Amino acid sequence: MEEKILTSQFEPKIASFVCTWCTYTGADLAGTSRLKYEPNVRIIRLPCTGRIDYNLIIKAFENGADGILVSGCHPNDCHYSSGNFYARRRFIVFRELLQFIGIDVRRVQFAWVSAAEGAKWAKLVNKFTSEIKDLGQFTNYQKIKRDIFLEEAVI
Amino acid sequence: MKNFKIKNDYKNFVKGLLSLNYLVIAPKYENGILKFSKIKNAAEILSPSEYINTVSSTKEYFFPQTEPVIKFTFEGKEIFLKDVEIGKKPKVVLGLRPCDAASFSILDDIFQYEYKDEFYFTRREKTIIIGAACESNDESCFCTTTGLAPDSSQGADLFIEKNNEEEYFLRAVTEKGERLVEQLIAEVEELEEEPKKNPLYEKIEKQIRKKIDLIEAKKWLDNNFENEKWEELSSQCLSCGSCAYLCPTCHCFDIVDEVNYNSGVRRKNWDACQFDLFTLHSSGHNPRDTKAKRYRQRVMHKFKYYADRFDKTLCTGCGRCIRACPVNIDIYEVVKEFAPLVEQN
Amino acid sequence: MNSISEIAKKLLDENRVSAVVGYSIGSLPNKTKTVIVKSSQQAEKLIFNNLCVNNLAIYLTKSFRLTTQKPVAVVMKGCDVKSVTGLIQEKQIEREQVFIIGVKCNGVSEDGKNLSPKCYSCKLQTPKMYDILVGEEEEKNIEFKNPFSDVEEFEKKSLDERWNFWMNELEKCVKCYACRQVCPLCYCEKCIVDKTVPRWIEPHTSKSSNLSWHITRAFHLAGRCTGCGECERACHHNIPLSLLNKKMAKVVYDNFNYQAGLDDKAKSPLADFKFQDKEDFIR
Amino acid sequence: MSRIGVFVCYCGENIGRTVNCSEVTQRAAKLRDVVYSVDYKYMCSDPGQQIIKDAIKKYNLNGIVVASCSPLMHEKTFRHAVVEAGLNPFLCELANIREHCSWVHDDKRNATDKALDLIRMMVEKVKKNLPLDTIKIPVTRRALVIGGGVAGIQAALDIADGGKEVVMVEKSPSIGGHMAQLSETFPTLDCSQCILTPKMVDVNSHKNIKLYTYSEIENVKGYIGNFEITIRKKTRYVDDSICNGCGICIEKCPQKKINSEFNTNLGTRKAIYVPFPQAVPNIPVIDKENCTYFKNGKCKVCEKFCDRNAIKFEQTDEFIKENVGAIVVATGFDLYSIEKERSDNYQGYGEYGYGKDPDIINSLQFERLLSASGPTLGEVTRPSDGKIPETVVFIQCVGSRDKSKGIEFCSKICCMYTAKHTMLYKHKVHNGKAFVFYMDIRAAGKNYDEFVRRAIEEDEAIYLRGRVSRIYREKDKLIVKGADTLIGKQVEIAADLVVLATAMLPQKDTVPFAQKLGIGYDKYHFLSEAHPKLKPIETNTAGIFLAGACQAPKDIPEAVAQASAAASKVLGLCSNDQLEREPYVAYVNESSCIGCEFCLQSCTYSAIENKSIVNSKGELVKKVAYVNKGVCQGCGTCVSICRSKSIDLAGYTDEQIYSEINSMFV
Amino acid sequence: MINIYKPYLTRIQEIKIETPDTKTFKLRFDDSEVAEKFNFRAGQFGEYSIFGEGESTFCIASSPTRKGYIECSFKIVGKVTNALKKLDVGDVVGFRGPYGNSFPLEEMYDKNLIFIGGGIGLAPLRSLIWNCLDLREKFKDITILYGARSVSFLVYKDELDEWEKRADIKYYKTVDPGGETKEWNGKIGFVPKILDEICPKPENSVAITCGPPIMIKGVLKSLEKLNFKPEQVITTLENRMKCGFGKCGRCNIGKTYVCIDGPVFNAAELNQLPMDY
Repeated sequence: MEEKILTSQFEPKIASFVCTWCTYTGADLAGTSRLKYEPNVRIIRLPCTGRIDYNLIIKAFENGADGILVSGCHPNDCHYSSGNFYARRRFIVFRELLQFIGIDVRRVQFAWVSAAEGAKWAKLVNKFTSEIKDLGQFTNYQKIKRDIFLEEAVI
Repeated sequence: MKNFKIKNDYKNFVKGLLSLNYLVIAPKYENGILKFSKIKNAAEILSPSEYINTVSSTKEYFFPQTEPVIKFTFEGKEIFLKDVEIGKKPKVVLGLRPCDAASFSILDDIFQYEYKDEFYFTRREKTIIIGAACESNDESCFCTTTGLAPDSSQGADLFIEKNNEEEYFLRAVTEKGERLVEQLIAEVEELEEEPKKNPLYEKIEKQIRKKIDLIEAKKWLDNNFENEKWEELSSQCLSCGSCAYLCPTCHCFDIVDEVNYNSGVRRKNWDACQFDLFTLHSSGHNPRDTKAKRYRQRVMHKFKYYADRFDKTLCTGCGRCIRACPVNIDIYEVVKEFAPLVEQN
Repeated sequence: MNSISEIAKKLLDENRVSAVVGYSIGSLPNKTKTVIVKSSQQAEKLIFNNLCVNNLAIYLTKSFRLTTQKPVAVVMKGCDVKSVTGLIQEKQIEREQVFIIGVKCNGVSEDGKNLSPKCYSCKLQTPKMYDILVGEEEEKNIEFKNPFSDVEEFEKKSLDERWNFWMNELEKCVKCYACRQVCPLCYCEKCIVDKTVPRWIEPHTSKSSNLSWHITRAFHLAGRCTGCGECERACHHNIPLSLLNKKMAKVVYDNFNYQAGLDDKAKSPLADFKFQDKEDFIR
Repeated sequence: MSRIGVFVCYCGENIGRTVNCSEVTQRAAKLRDVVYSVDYKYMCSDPGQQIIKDAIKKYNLNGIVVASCSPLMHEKTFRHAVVEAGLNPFLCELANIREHCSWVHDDKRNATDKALDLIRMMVEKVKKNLPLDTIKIPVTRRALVIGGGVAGIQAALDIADGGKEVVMVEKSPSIGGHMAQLSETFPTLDCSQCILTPKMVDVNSHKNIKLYTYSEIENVKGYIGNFEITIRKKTRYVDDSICNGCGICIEKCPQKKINSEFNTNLGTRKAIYVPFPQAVPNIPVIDKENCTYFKNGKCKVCEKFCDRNAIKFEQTDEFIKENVGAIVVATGFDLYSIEKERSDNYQGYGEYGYGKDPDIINSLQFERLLSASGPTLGEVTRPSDGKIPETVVFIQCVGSRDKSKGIEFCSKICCMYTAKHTMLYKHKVHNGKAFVFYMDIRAAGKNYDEFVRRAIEEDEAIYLRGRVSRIYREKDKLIVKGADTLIGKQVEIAADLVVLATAMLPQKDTVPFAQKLGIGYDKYHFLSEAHPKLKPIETNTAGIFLAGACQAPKDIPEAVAQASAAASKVLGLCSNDQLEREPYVAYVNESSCIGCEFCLQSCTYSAIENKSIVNSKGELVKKVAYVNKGVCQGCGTCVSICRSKSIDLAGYTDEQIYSEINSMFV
Repeated sequence: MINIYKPYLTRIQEIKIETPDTKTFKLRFDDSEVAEKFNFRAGQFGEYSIFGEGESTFCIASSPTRKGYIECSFKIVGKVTNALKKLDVGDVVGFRGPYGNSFPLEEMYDKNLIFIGGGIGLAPLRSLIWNCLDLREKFKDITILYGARSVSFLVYKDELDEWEKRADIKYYKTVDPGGETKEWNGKIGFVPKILDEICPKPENSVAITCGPPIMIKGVLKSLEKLNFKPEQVITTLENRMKCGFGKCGRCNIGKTYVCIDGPVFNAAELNQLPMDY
């Protein structure tokens, strides 16, 4: 496996947190429509974008994610009427914090994908995957994490 | 033991030290604070006259804030343990003040009591401690109370002092220290006679807060487990734990597991008795449920319990906890509450 | 002479408060000591001077949380009162539970020499809310500095510069959590870092887990931090925590036109939303 | 440790074509805590399900991962199967390797690896799943209908006819609402009162309907199936249990010149009055503001003449508690008031002179002028001098679709009723000329466009496409200046009467009312449905339904249809003793909750309340959040907002998500 | 380097569900050499761990006379015990130990022994009881009094039956008032009260007690009334521990470390300790 990473093109690891009512269903639609997209995304299904706290994203980065895709219902379409509004606010603040700390916020993409937008989902995944490919591996974060298990301070 | 004069200046001596295969740790300004850090070249070194003391103590080089004690991996249904390797490279810790150097002679006792903690001792054995006498002090210092002085070499392998001609010389305190100096013969020369004491040290000793009678303090503590004072003394404490984290002798820790999907590590992490979770049972019962009890534990541990078991005070008077306390709880003042000053001639 | 101690004496004698939290002479030349005075005999300890940096609002939360019906009196500068406002807003105390001895303040100092950074641009030299006000002296003008100038300056740095800066700073953190303990708004009984199931933030110190903690701290204080600077003061490794806090305050102000600690009826910005919140970053 | 079974489905070729299922199965078997792993062609088939059931028993499994299609497709199927094998259904999770994997990827290697990743994540998640029980909520099988307009009446009657009790609350002295004020209705021109009155009477006499008129909702507590309503019965000063509606009090009341609200201030009433002759209930009300006794302390003429002693000057507001399981909100609309000075967000129409000139009226006033029971008994006359108007100008979209005035929506019914007005006017004033200024004619509906064509073609209404810029008086006439955009010219019409088709807005005070109920509203304060397409009747608070124009502008048939729909929802709800809900609800860790109330503030459903924790001595220790399981919908917003993670969401706990993240990239 | 933090790997051989919140594991060492060499004394404890979850402290509940395995009983309260509860036969448990002092077995030879246990507190006593029963001839009368808050909270039910049947033991069982079932044939009442009823003689006797703090308090009082000298009363304490060998600094009561100076104390030693810890 490791050799493969070295020789072939960099394949980013992308974690995705989506709401079950819109984006998950939209991604299902992409499937039923047999739209093809990049295989780099791993989806975690949640009831609502309102459930997505910042620490899920930190944890995903700690676990080696190169990019994170958060998606839910369009404004006013939220199954729970306002969960996505809370999420939107949370991300306004959180993105600024990441940026301030020196994390490229292009690695964290927020999107609205409705249950009808299977095509949008496929396009989004492809575009985001290629963007992360351009940005390259998130070595900054992976380096600081790796300290723990491999490079124990030998002192 | 022998004494050695440093031939050229202090920086040259450090240069010599760096040329040996040691990791050299010494006070250094890093990201705005003075801290014991790895020295890469002699230019970075501060001479003993250039600082009072570091923010944090040197204990982290023997008893790190976090330290893996065992690693494990999961393979299918099996678990494999893997030992942690430490102390591969010998170290020299340079420029410790007497209050820091002395901490090791204190900590050695607990880390080998009944069960020997090899994580501490491997590092201890692989490390040479070079102390440096104090050339200045501040309002927090109170080492004399704990039986130390600006020029006491307790706990060090080698000790740097100034003679009365303002020249630095090395005092070999242990054989381990002496052996190191022997490797540095280009930088030092052996002194025939005992150097004359520099009056500076006596002057500093007098500037330091007056000595408290710790024997009396212990007597009071022996009889005052229950006392309203504990409540009063601790009432403004914020349980922030800064005192314990900076203390050269505080040694409490927690053992915590961390895991990835297929591997993990068991760690020793520093802990502090001022935290309310420190003694919390999972049943919800907490034997030290109030700040008064926790603060009592802190003072008792330092000035009584440790003395009961090892006949030593678990405090070196470095004053770090006093400097760091955000609400100015001053352990010197606390002890003074129940013990008199030692009459001085 | 000292009116704070007279007021304290009176309050305690009249049995109106259970304790008076204030400042007294410290054991070091540039420090004052915080004291909790419970009897009028001790009240004369109380002082106020330009070394009274501490934000005593902390003594209204955590282990100091009031269990008695009787209020506690606290000596407070205008900036400290903001924390009380926050605590009322977040239902941690009721206004009646605290008797605010407001002091007029001409700026305080951490080292006896320089004005504390939090004092520049102070608009609350006289507290907005108090039960009694002391300090007759006239307000001196404190030099005004853009409170966000350092944030703005920092934002000009490149991504890598910022990252490296924080990695260097956060590497120093020993996870003593003093920053949390001294924060009047970190009043949770069990902090998220002490929760073990699951453990979102690893307890050891490493760049990544320190980063995780400091992101958490900053984020949890976003829209709540009143800028008292106690966290940074308590950090013995001088990690510039205020820079993070100020950045959060700026984001909240720029985007939601909200400032913490001014209105005890307001909804906290992150527990709220507006339909027209910006979404230019959303695809 | 957990004993997880992994069941990999080929879905015929659907999965098997791109995912190497047998490889996935073998690799899954080696995952931590997986004790059994098997593949099958169609896992959802009976034999497939049987494999799962057998394995649960044989390997004593306590967690199931089915790698197959989307959980939205077959989660229920597999959970049902798991139950049959004696396992809690919530210990079964689906790894979506079809929609999210085999169907969207071409490369077999990648798809196979991804499938295994998805399975691993689900294995880790299911290990942290807890057995959950569906939530059962008892149902009070009664309903509350708020508002006694046509929508409320229809909903109440349908529910009552369905055999369930209804409490109806109407804030004015009579039910009937706006429909009772109308003359004739489009597109059939049948008499509004003739079709409404029988229904009003039905409401009053129905054994299953308890009617509170002149009453308002004071407070709403509880949740679906279990609402406790406090009704404020406002003081009528007439004992409705004694009064027989003889009307002698009204006849004798000396206060005569009070503007009649029912007649839109075009007629008068007494200080003791019923709003209109057909009012239900036919019980008068004393208007305290205008009553001589209340003003001067002397009079009580009505009391003297009432032989049943029904007048009670000492009466006060009464509070009544009612328990219901469902609520239908049918509070209706109000007309956008067009005066210049306003306190709300909208701009007035000062340029049209409404309120300054008595001959500029709104459409509801025109309805009253047309109505046979109106102030003019059906004769169309000018309010200023009683002259029959020979030229009437109707202006549409006054307020509606006008961004500059703050209202962007179309009020929907104005096109139709304006056409109706021109017809009715023509029928009464044969030589009259009706001009209509319009923006577009929106007449979608059964027989609607035909109706408008009839107004234009048969009744000769003159439609001018354009806006009116100004109206001013010149002696006897109102000069209406406007544009005819179709011919591209300014037009000027000297009119006797101007009728403004003003926008529809929700009732005033809808916001505090909605907050009482905990339901949403939009920026115009129309009440919000739970989903614009799929849940147009429901609100986001379970058990509360919408009917009529309180939600958006509607005409009568629409309002009635929605009312019946709401009634059927209520009847469906009330057909069970208990409600069953998926157990995905939030729960609070009371030991670490600190009561900052952030969750409470951010809960859309008001499902979170305060709870006091007291010690053994009964002293308050602290306040914590408490989740009302009946109300919580399980969005998890509170979980993210909680800083100390003292609130968690069953089915999507922090631990479950953490495990998924931790096993995502290995 | 000898790593004192390194646990032995053991494997669960048997699981018994004792009460709704208590389980007993029988653990065998993976390494046969360790299994052979491993020795301990009754009263000692160990640190049991799940890798990835953490360590938890319980006494060794089996008798040192039964070789080749150890047993532990634990109440499900915290993170680690909640994880332990989920384990199956064959799963790995880490074990460090034995730690602490032990019951002074040799000093009990030729004496009457009175065991007084409550709830899960029977676990350390059980180790000693079986130890004594396996060396029965070395001791005089053996009396066991055991109680729990209700019948379902009695642990080691099979063994209790066995003790009841044995002729060489006086066995009394009790449950707190209200905790009895219809079939209950034991006593009803709190342990100290039953102890008063049994009225054991202090002459040439040793009383060993363990249970919830409130019970221990009552039992100590009763024994004092019955004229037991503090030296004749032995108990075992528990406190939150991490290391188990006197380093981590949290289990001390005054200057006494429960982990190395204890966990077994006689009442005379106990009286020296500051009572509220």
